[in-house]
Amino acid sequence: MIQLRLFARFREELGVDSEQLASDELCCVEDLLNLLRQRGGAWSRLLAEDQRIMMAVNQEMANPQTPLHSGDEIALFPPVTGG
Amino acid sequence: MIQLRLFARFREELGVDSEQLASDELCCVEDLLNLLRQRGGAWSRLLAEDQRIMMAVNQEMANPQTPLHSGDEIALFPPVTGG
Amino acid sequence: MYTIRVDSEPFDPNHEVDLLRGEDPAIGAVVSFVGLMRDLNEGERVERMFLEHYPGMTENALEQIVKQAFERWQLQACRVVHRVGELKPTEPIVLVAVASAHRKEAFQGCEYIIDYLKTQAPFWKKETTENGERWVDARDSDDQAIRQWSADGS
Amino acid sequence: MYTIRVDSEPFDPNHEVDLLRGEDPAIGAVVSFVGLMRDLNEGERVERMFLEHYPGMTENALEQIVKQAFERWQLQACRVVHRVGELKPTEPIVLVAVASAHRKEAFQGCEYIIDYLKTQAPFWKKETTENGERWVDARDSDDQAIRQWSADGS
Repeated sequence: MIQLRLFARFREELGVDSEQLASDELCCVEDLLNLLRQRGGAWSRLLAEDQRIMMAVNQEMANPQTPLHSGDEIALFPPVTGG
Repeated sequence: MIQLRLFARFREELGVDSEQLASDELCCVEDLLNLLRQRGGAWSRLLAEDQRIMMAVNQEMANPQTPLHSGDEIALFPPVTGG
Repeated sequence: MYTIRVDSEPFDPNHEVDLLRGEDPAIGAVVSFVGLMRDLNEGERVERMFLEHYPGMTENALEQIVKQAFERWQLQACRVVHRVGELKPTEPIVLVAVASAHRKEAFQGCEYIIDYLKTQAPFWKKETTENGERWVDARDSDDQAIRQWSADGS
Repeated sequence: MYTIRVDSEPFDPNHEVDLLRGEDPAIGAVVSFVGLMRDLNEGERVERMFLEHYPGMTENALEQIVKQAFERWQLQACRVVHRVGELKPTEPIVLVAVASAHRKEAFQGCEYIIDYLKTQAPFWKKETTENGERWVDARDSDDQAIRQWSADGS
């Protein structure tokens, strides 16, 4: 299992703060993104290929090629706007 | 007449704060420097060609070619060290 | 020697700079950046702002950025404070204060940290205006800003 | 909108930054540089320092430098305070605080002003150490610093 976390506009528009997902078929973050896009609706819109998406694995910035392992915490969020 | 002013190390080592000088023969700051160098002693040492000298005419930074006129205030000083 | 803090209460940038100076009496130069909440953004009056963050990751990200600055320049001390939660106009959002024996390094270290904070630290701003709530969009100029740090060797 | 002051009394950089912020509620970013008197210079303990200046010309020179910064970058406000007379270790020597809507411009404006102040404003430092008095020498690195401002077009 992996834990998915969503922040800011993603959290609000998807109505999900965090969820557990089976990780057996997920080699990397890209696989997770594709899985979520298949849900359609706001998922496919917010996570579309042409959207700017930031991602973190175990609280470190990651990219679509970052490998996933059971127990990982994966976060998806829009570009950051602090400072 | 022009007024010569000296600051910092120049003022201390020459023992002069300011003095009035006839300006008839002085076309530019270079002429004044040459005149003062002829005084010998600390004057020729401090104002030697290989020394770093800063100069101002009427409280604006100047250079040896800056022209002089009667009534001008000319200041000579070592490189500045504020800030 | 650095301090990083994510704070849900208002903070006083002046006090933080005093603490930075107090850490080392040999400090000769301090460069600081303070980002303040404005009451106007993109032509709309902003009544308040909510700053969301990713607890845990935020602190890690800030620490990595500050460590990279210490590796790149000779810095004596650094203090980063970032506000989260509900903010009112004119309140400080962020302070980055850097001390170094050489002012050029203090300037570069400070600018490097705020540039990376803006693009790499997980904070998100949501404004409440007279027309309702809106998430603040990221700016391309912030992405451009960090590119200079890999392009120039300074 | 700028304020320049040459002060023979100790000043509080924090208070000056507050005054800068107070000048315009639209200010979103402030970059400031504070130079402090250290108790050690070139390996010798410094007991006190005297800062000589050229009254009249000093203010003119600072004003020219600040005006050039305003011409070059979009700045909202600026405050420059420089101490003269007798100083004790840890006292502030100089503050340069700059506000701009864009942080890059605030950083550049602030660094430009302190770089030119160091090489163009008529101040001279004399230190009193355990071995007597000495005039502080100008540093080549300060001359190099201003060259970047004519070399780069930024």
